[in-house]
Amino acid sequence: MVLLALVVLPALAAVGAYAHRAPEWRAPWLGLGAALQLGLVIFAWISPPPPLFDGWLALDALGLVVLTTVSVLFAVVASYAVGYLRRENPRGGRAFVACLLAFQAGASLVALSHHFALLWVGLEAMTLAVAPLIFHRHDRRSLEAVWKYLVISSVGIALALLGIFFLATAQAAAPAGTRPLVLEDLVAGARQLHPAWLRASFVFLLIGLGTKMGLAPMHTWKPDTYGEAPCVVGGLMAGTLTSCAFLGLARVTEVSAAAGIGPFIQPLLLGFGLLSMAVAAAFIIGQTDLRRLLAYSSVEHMGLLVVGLGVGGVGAYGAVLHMVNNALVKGLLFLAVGNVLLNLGATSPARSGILRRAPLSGVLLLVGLFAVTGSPPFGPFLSEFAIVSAAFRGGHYWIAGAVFVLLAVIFIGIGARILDVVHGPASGDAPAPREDPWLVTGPAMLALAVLVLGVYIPRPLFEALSNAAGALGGWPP
Amino acid sequence: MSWSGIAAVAIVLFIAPLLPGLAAKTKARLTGRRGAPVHQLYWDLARLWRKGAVYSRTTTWIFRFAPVVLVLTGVLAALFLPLDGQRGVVTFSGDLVAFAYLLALGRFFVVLAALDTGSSFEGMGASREVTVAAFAEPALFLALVALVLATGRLSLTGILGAPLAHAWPAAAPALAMVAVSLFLVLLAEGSRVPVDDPATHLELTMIHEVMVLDHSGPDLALLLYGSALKLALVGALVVAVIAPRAALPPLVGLAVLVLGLMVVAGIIGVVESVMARLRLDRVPQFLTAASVLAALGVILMLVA
Amino acid sequence: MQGLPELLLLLVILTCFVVLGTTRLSACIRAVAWQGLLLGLLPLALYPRGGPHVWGLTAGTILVKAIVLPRFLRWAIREAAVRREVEPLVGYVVSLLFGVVVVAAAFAVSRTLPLAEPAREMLVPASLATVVIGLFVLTTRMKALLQVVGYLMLENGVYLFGLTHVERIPFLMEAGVLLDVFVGIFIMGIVVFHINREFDSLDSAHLSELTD
Amino acid sequence: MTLFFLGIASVLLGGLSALALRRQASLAAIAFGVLVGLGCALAVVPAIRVLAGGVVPDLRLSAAVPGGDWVFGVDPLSAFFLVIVLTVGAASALYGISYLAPEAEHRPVAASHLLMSLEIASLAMVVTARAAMPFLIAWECMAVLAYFLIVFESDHAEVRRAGLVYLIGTHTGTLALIALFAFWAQFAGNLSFDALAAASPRIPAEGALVFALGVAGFGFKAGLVPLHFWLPGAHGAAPSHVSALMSGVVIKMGIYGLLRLVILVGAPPAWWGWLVLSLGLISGVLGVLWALAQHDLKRLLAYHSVENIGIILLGLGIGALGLRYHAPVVAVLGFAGAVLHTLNHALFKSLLFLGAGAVLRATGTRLMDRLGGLARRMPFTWTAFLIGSVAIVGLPPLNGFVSEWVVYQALLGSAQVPAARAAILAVPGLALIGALALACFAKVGGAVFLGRPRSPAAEAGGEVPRSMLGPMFALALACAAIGVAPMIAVVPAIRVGASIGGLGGGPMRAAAAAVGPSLLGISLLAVLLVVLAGAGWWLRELVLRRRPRAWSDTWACGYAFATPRMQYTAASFAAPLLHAYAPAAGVQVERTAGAFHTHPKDLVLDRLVLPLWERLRRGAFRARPIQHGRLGSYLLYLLGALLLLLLYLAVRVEGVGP
Repeated sequence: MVLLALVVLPALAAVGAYAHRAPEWRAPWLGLGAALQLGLVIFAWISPPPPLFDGWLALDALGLVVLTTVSVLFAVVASYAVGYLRRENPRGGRAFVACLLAFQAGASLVALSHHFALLWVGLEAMTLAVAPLIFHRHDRRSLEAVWKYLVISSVGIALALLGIFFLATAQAAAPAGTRPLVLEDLVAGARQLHPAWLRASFVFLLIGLGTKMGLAPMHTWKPDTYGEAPCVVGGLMAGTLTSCAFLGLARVTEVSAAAGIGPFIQPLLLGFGLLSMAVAAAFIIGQTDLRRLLAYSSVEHMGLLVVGLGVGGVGAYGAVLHMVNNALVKGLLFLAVGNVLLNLGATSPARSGILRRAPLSGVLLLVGLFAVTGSPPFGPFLSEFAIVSAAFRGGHYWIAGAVFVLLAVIFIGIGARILDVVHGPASGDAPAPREDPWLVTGPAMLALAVLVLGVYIPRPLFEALSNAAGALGGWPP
Repeated sequence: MSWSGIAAVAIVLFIAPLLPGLAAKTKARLTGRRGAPVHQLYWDLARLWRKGAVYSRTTTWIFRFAPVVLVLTGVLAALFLPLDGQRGVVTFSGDLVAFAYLLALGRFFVVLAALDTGSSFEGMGASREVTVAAFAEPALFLALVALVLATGRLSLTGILGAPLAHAWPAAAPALAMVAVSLFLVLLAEGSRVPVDDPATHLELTMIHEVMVLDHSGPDLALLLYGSALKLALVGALVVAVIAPRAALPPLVGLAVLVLGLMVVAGIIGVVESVMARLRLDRVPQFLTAASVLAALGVILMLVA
Repeated sequence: MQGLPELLLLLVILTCFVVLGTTRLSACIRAVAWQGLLLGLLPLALYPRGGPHVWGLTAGTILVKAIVLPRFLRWAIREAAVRREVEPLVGYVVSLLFGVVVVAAAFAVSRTLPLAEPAREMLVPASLATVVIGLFVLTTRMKALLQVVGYLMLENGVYLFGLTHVERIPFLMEAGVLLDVFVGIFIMGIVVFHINREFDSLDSAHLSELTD
Repeated sequence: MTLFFLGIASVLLGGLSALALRRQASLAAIAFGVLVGLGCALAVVPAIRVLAGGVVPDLRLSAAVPGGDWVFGVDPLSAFFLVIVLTVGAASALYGISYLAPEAEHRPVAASHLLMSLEIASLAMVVTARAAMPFLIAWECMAVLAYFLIVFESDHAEVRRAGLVYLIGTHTGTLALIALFAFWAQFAGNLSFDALAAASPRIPAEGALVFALGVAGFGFKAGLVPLHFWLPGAHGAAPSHVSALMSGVVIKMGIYGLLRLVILVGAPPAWWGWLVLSLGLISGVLGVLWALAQHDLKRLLAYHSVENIGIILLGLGIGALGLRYHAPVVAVLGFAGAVLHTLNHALFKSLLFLGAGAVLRATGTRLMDRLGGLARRMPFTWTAFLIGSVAIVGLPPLNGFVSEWVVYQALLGSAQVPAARAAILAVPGLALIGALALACFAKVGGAVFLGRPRSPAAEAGGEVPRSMLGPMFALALACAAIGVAPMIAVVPAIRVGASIGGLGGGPMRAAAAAVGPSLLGISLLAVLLVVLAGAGWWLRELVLRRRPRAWSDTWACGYAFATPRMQYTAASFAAPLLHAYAPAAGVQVERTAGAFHTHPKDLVLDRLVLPLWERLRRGAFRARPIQHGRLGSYLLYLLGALLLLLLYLAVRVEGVGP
């Protein structure tokens, strides 16, 4: 029942938030949804819930990791949104809060569903729930952004659906009694899957889910969307949506690894990964718009994830861990940038000197900078280290070399911009306002989490990661 | 520490002022003049020593301290050379570095003293001095390295002692080149033609003389003596390379040294009478040539 | 050419060509509506004795794809005070030729992808062709509304392929997919409506402000 | 080890108290000074014990993240560098108190003090870490904290730029190190140094890749040419006590890393020894040459750091060669020379930077052509600075001579090693470096302290407070002590050198015996110099007491000596040498009717790195049209990717059957 509750409660909260017209009730609804879900997740850690609906809903290690990440991120975003709704109340905020909760419900569904079609439904639900959030300003730019987002990601998700049908077709020869499109049976009967159909389905799922993750060249919607959406939404998309899409890709990889078509998928993963990192690097250099910068950084990290899947071994462990770190860091960065925009005005062209006007947000931004560029002692360092050492171990010296070069270039690009924002000449001589605790606490929590994950990985988490890696055909370091 | 060694040091310290006089005399004779008496410098030093001193208001203690340091470093450097042909008064493995760096210490303070006056002329001289030194130093060390390779010793006493005598027949050409380059270094260190012209009277063309423009009285005396001593020491080095005297008894060795120094001074005189001073921006080429000679010697040793 | 399903599939492909070839928006919408109707009939043709599951599927499909969505789209352009021509990036003739090539390629590719039950073998090429032609319309037509139409065709293609698994994928699933598609198109329509209001045209060429 | 961590804790506490008590400045200063000083004093104890031949047990924390336990330990190498870190760190921190005090109202001084203590702590962690993870963490903390220390005056654009260049350089280096360990990990069970060392024989090509990456990664930190390009700007822009720490200690971590690498992997391949040797020679000569070209006092000192890193690398290279060619004494002397010069350079270079800071405080300018005549106004600063200058030029009777002499010994010793004889060619190079350094510091002393003031600012300059002179003279005293009694430093250095080569007590004793008498000689020489100089001075005074002494203007060859502007400028002083070495000197000469100017250009940064980056940028901007905003083509990319993959599918479909 826990599993069902995980999906249904946020959905109900969404309905409640939409039905309840009183503005002062929005924050409570949001908080309620987030808190309930977080509580359920903790409960799920303590006592693993049994599968539901003949295995359609189940919670394995990978799902648990994703679920935990997204619900933590959502809790933080919710707390931030409270302060945010005070500052600029996006058109009453009723639809806003409702969509946030609906989005979260979709995310939980993706994390829990072991039935591919169900997973697809969840992803589509998330995709659609975000659209109004992007469009909340109702101006031309956000209109354009949401249009591109809708069309491109709908096309992607449609192709993913086709891929899922292919998967079902590949399963056609399976013995009677196997549940179609259910992960466990697919993995169990992987050797009987029709290789041609399996490959075809992998190709379509890679394109489709890649579009949602934002792998180059399907990433084009990302900068526009992140650039226009409010930072709360941006953080949620860069953290949750990408993680869920990655989860989908990881599921297919599970099946493919079990079916032994690794040699077929590895070049695809490595190619898309490196291409994404390269494109991201090219667009990060000289990027002035902070949110677009973060968008391209997200593209880069998606590429890194896929490279991790591609090199396999410890790389799989690294990829899963990096998914967690990336979600937290992206949330942190988007919220910190949100504070920058609130403090220095979203319109002023040359934003800088945040460290003088809003020291806490400035420090948070700095933490985000060094975390996102994979510097020790922050979490992403460990995961990137795992990925590159796996690349070396697998003999992909050139891959590793390329990754390092791109990381260096990307660091220059991001560092130059962010440091300029942090301690350039303070623009706007108006006395800095007190920093709203609602707007600082959440990101601070994320910063703390990222730091802790860099120096201490709790035992249960490590086991969960190891099992996830094992399912992906890899192993822990 | 042998008595002959100490005596040798004393003698060199004493005859040092003779060498510039000898050079000048030779030059005068060759150019058909009579020239100043050989012991002229002794008289000059004595007179200066008895004089008082005039100081620039710009100067500080450095200005007055430098002459002492110059002489002192010269004297201490003399202790390392095996002047009697046997062994230096003080000698240890690697003392050749100490020898060179002592001379450098003296130079450093003299240059600072020159800059202490704030005069553009002495600044100019200082600048030229360090430039010349920067080119002379590698040549000197290349020569020393060649000797180290030839003898396998690391102390001046060692590389100028018996092993050198044995090395000559084997590596005559290399050692000859080394000797020549050392002589060129001597011309530079002693600020002689063609690097510098002690006899000129135009400040713009001087190097060493213009540096000590502001010193007077005993200070000037110390400076003049110090530079003469430096000339003598490098000269002794040249003599020791050309004529290793480890086999000879100390007194004979000492005599050979004195004789050799005279000859060297004479040669300097000859050079000065046949050559003109180089343009200052040609000096680097000249000293680089010295380095190249020594380097060739080293390479010969290495391939041998 | 044996049996009803093949005939229906052929008609589906023809509707694709109509969309490629016609010059008027309303005609495109009508074509897509027809396509929806055909898609609705296909399950019945494929699984004559499929039971309530198949009936429900047919009903839902026809309701959503043949009636509601086309009406909705028509409403969108009736609101829009715009010229009703397609104004394609790629000319009609070329588009049609492309369609032919795609269909041929689809048949060729689907040979390498054998189905479990050969009776349905024409489903694969038909769906592939519809998908690719839908993508083509999406990329080459500048009118936002036509891009919606293209997306609808794409979805139809996917749905076609889904029909190979009617008995394996339970009804709930189908319903979910159908619902998602419906909501997706609906939101798109709303955005189109807004685009109209903002720019007084459905021309998505206006939407190219966000660049690097 | 507990004592060590106690000391570090006290240092950190000092930093925190500086931040906590920032309202009461004087109290904060006292708390910071006392706690940091005490902490350093405590933490240095175990290091001294180890250098005296004792043993300190390791501390091992059970693994919290993958990669094995976190181990901390103090072996001779760590101990030696620990001494450097703590002495120079304490001096810089204490100096910083009153150096930063005038800025208190408009800049975050307390934060800077906190950063300083954190920096000292992370430096100590770097040299004690015994596993890759804590090492990398401490390394990056050191690098990033240093960045924030540098950009203290972030309101100046050039400071921000210098900081950014530094950060880019150091992060690139860190990436190389991460690559190093990531590559190494595949051969080892875990990432503790013991495991890595055990795995080193399994590295292909006798660890070629590891050593290459090591030179790249640690080279960036050490600032060897051509990886030095971040260094002059950063050292120039930072507050002076930070420059002292950076130049004295932080860049030395690169040296530490290389030596640690030799310890872990064992005898490096021959090419590596030759590579390091030649890099040392290049860095030494070019560093001092470029220093000559500078007009900014602190940039000049920064380039001298490059030069001295070169000298250190000469020792390191000959040590590696000695190790490879089984000449233990040469190896020990080479490594000993390297670490000893590291210590000495840390002492006199931080002394010089603190002196430069004093000048900056007194006059407000770092441009040498605006200074002059400070010897009268700041006699104590001048004395300390002069001691530092003599030391850095490597002249007796100070410590610089001792370490350069040891390096000379190692290089000359290679004459006995047939395979490494060519290394002796580095000797004249080292001599050239020395001569150029002499020229450079004659220029500095002359332009800054001697002659007459060249600007009102220089006229106004007065002596700095005792609290700033104290650290300077402490460092000067250390320089003199090592110069007069070399054994106190050389013997531990030889112990360290032996430990680096993994050589036993035998070679260590042999090396000690080889240099023992010479050390006595050097010490005797130093004593004679000091005593006789004093005696000579006294004698001279005695003589002159009975002579008439007059004071007048400087003799100007008949002209009246008009203005200070007629003095020789630093630019003109260096001109002949730079002219002789053009184009390697990298100066743009500008002659006008009334003036002669030289504009220093960094051959690597200005001629290579920045143009390359500019090209990269332009290339990146050429890719911008991809994101031109039209939905149609975005979908086309998607379609293209799909078709490409389908093609791949078609190609790969046969082959693997069901």
